Amino acid sequence: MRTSHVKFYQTGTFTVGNRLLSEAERSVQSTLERTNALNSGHRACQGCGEALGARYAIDAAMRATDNQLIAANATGCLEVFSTPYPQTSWQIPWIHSLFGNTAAVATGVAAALRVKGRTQTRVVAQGGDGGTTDIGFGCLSGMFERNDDVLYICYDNEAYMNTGVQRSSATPPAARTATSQAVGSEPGNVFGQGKNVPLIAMAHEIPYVATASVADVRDLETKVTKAMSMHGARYIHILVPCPLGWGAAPHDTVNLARLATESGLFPVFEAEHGEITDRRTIRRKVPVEDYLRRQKRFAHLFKPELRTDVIAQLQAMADRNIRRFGLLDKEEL
Amino acid sequence: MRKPFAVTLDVGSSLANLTGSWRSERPVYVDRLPPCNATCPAGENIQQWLFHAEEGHYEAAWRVLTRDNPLAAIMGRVCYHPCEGACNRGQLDESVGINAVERFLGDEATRQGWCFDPVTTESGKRVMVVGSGPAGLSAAYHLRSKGHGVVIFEAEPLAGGMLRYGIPQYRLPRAVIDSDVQRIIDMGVELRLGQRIEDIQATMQQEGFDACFLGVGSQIGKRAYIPAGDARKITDAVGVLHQMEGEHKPLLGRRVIVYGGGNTAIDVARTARRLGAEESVIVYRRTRDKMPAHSHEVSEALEEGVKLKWLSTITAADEETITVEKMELDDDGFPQPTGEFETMPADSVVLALGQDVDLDLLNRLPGLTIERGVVQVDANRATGVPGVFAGGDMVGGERTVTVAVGHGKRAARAIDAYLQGVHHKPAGKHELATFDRLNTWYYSDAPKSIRPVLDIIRRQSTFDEVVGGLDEANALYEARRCMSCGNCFECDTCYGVCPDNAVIKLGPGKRFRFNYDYCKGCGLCVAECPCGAIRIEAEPD
Amino acid sequence: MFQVRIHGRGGQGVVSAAEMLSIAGFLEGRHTQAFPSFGSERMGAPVMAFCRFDDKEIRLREPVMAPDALIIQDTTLLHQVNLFEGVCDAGYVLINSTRTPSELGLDDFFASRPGIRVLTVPASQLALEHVGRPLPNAALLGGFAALTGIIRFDSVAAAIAEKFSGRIASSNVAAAKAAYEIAVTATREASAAC
Amino acid sequence: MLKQIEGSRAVAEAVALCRPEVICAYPITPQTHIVENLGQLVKTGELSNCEFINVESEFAALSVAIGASATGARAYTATASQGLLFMAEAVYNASGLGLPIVMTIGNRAIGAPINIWNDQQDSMSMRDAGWIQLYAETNQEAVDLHIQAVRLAEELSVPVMVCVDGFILTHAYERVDLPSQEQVDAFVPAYEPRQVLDPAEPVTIGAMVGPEAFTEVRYLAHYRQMQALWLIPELAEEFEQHFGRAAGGLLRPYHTEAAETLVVALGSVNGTIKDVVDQLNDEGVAIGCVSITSFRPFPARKLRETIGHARRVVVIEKSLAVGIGGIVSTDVRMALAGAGIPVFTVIAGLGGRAITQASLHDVLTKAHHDALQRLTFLDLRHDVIHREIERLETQRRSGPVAENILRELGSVADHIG
Repeated sequence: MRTSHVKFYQTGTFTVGNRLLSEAERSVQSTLERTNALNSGHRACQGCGEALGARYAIDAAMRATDNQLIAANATGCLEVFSTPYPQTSWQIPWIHSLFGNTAAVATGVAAALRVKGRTQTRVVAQGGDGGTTDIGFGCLSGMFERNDDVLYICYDNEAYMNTGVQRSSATPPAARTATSQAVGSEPGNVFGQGKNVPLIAMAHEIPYVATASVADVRDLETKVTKAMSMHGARYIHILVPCPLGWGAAPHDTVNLARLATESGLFPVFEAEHGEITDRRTIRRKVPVEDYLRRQKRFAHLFKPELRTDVIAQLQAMADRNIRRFGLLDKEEL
Repeated sequence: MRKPFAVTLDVGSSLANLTGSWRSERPVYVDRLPPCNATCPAGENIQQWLFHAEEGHYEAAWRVLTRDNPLAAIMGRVCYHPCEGACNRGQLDESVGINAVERFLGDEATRQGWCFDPVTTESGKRVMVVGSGPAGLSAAYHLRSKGHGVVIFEAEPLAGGMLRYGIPQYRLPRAVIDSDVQRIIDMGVELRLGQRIEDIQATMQQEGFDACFLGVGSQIGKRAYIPAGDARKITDAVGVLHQMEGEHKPLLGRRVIVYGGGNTAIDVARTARRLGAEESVIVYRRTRDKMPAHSHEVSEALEEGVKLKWLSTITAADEETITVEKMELDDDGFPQPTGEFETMPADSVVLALGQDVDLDLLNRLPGLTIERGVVQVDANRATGVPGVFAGGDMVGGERTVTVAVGHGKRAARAIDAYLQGVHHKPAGKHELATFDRLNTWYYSDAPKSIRPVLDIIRRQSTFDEVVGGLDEANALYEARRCMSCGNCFECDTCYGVCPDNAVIKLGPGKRFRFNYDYCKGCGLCVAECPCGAIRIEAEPD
Repeated sequence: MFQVRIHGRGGQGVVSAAEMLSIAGFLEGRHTQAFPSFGSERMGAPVMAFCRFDDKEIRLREPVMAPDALIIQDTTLLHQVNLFEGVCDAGYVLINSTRTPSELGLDDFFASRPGIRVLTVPASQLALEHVGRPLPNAALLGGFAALTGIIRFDSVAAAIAEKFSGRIASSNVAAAKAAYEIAVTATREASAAC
Repeated sequence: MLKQIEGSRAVAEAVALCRPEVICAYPITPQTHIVENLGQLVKTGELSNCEFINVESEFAALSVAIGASATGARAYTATASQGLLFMAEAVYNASGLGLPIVMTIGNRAIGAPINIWNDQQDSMSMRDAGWIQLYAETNQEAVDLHIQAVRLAEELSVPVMVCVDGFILTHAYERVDLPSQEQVDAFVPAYEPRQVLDPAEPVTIGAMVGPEAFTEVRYLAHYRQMQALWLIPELAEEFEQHFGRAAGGLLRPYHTEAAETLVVALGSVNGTIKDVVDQLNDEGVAIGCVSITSFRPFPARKLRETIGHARRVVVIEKSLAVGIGGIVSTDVRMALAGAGIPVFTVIAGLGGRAITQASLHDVLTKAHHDALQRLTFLDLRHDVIHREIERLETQRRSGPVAENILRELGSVADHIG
């Protein structure tokens, strides 16, 4: 967002930490005291964006709640890599029930806390895009509609990675997955499908909806902190690149998230009670091609022949986001 | 069965799972040489002093700076700052205004009355330094700070050498020289003004010096043969500038022709304007972009009304005119005569064709080698004579104040080793922190601050300093534009982006350590490190 | 055991009638059991409900196959559903109608089953008068008490008061009372005629 | 306190007396009246300190209960039929996590064809889900079983289903003795969870367990249920001392001692069976019956002790294992393994088909004379079946079976039986 506490502190303005800032203004992730909600020893792949996003988000939520936090977790990579018997990586009270019921489980936790008078303890539900936008969508919508006191965080890596990279309703067009193969005349996932859950969440007119990515930890933390300062149903959708599923280098995870936002393919914005209140403008606009080229799931757009037509379609999606969410300052348009 | 078996687990237990075994490559913290440091002729640790300045710790910054160069206020005015040319930030937006921050620190030292650390242990050794120019001052400072007794012999009545007698006041106010010199004197360095050394060895023996540093400036202007009707009107630039320091200012007339394309030519041309010349024309045989003078000085001169006539050589000088021949550049960029001539009005012609060092004092020093007008020294600035070292203009290479300071420092280190009976070996250098190693996303867009410039009327009529200094806020801003290329500035990005919490933060000033028990070797820290201070390397077998 | 089956249409309070009947029996210290033959019937569809009375625990869960009494809330059902199926020979049939059984064309049936005592009461009309809505169920229970004598009117009134509240309760009790009076008179006349 | 109330209301009041802290409601016939009543009790404040949550599906209903239970709240929900199947995944999950949730099942058939009337196919489908299953014979027992279920669930950390026949019990007005709040409070102590989501003592609940420990986890689930085999009678005894009436227990025998023929059944049909047993006894037929209250855990030993002397056993069950026959019968046969006693299966009351005394009398008489087939569908209309089978054999496009049969039979309310 445009909250820039570091205007004159150019030395690493966008870094995780900034020694020139006062302690209070530093990111949670830069502090020695950060809680490492998702601790070392988890079994996520090298360079896992979801592991990163989850620690960013939960650490921030823990700081915002003075560690009085309970998490419900959907089935998925995050659950599997963090809690294989006999070890868990979580440092907070955490429950995994099923793939599609996480929002409801969180509702139950919140209800129990309320009835028990433990109102200082707050609830976060978290799941991947499959558990959120597909199988868990009914429970999610119910939780939104009742305005239950839950922050739901979706870690979106744009496919079912846990089961071996199958297409979800968050998979972008043209992307290759195991169930949207890069074969035929229109290789990869089809155009004209997919579900924009942040916008659907907004249609519930819940108090807070935001998108974020692992490329901007300060923005992410600001949003989680803001969400935890509110009550009622809240939703944060975080883009977390997956080296395995995207066919990208493990060290490119943060960079890919950055390119997704800087190209306009993944708009970063905030909304309250159904209305967009802010958006994170693009700093250094890049063509979608820069983003696509680094991922094997889009390799068929470049080899054996360059599919300028498909790339243009994806660019048009990015351009539409830029117009729709106002991602570029006026003079840059 | 306190908790349900297997289904319910105690928190944080995954610490028992050492995922470091997954790794085939490992990240390693490194320090790379930032291009500013790499190019500084004085060997300043620029990035380090900017680091302190970024936090507003100006005295700490100044102390780091003066560890290598005692003349901060002078450098901040006359250094041609090759560091800025090399600065990686120049590839992002504009280079960091290092020189401006240096000047701010130098001036701040004077304003705040900061002194160099007093010498605590006297070595008992004595070193004579010949010349109080930048090389001599630098050598004296470094030798004194190592506890040696130092005496500077200066032929002129005032200290500073070419700083004073070669650089116009509007670029370097004399008070600045005085205070930087005084700070060195205050360390216990003895300065003997007006003492020209005739016989080095004799002096050393007489006064019991254990070693000697020669730092004599190039104070003799090179002459070119120009058929002249009236030889009086042809002077040389060094002479003009030297004369400016005396009581009798040079009389150059209304129309002054300066012949040459170096910085000295510019200095004289601008001095001439200030002395009242209506026309001050630089005649140069090649084109403007081929001039050795620094571009910004040429620009400043043009702003002040100095005119440039390039692709021209002076072939004759008469009482009121000169004759120039038009030149053209050949394929190799060398000027060739065309046979076309024209005349220009001229009251005087100042030759600025380079300078030589007066090497007379070396005549009686056996073992010293002089080739093409310069003293031959080794890497430690040692001459062939045991205990005699030399630096600055005398030893060749680029003749700038900063180079001279660097010579003085290096020679002082070698002399110190010599006095201890050992041979000085310079430390090895880190690999260069090139631009491609940076992740510049993390630096916000911040254009360079502009130093205030004196208004044009006063620049044409007075010798007031043309370029002003930055105020504190601007200096801070400028320091903070530094990207800390190649060296960790504790931005916490590696600590943040590690999906495995395998970076251990050691606390302020202590940087970080990898926890190889958990590091899976994904390389995210390497890719995201803004300043290129992490390297990925193959896991050892 | 005394078994009652009530026929009507969805929205006419058939189930409530059975429930009130069971409450009335309960208030007299008897074991009673009321339950609907429930479906997903909407307003207007034919429905029925059952009620059993006994002096010991009622364990039987089958629908009332052989009712001792039938309550027919809506005469339009007469030609659609086999209402009289299983009704006992000495049973009672109470019909919500302003017309007589003869006028309803039931003479042949009752002639073939001379043991059955049949009575019509204008329950909907009474409800309209007293309650303001043509809901015949409470009124019919008043008639039922008079016709069968198996339960006291006071118990019926108390059951109505338990099921409803305020003016709805009192007006329904009044409708039931009116039906009760009509039935008492008719029953007395019928007895006298014998 | 004696009341003449609807079964659903009685269950709701009993549940309320147990002081649930989170109630999740999603409507499905015939469970609706239970949650409607509970909603009312919460809204009026008669049931205080309770969160009543209207959820968007049965799957969510049990999921919310899971979250609440794991956070230390006493959680309750109710469902039936399709709803139970829709929450099936969560049913297994709740028991796998060891969460002592109590859930009422208003037993109802499962479609297709869609059918809202009573049978027990729904709860039978979840018999292996790790929940304790208790079947109520009357509304009084439904009340009493709910009170016992809360104790049972929380002592063992196992969820419990209380199965109540839809309509037949849920919609029946009967006399029910409802205990006082003081009595229930004395019997059901405050919930002391075995594990709880609490930042003061964080735990990870719901880990992924691989082959190295999964068998042990499953064994322990079995072990806990087997513990219920002694805890259920113990609670029933304590309940009787406390409330002055017998309720619950593993099973309930009726005229079994001298019986040659023994009838086994679950739920409300036992009332009708007892009436028929009385009739047959009066006719000189040596017959008795057993009502199984605890179907899971299955009281195999207790059952064998009770019916092991019979010449034959007839299981009357309201569910069908398509392709083999009875579900309860299979378990009864296992309990009687090696005893050489023939077990007859009578599938009855499917989709609300009335189980009449007359039909039972007929089928039990036949059974007593060993004239019954091992698998019998009570009151099966052979004429209808034969016509449909014929249609199936002669026409490729024979059309939907259910609709074909309905067309022949006319509307449901035309028939009383």
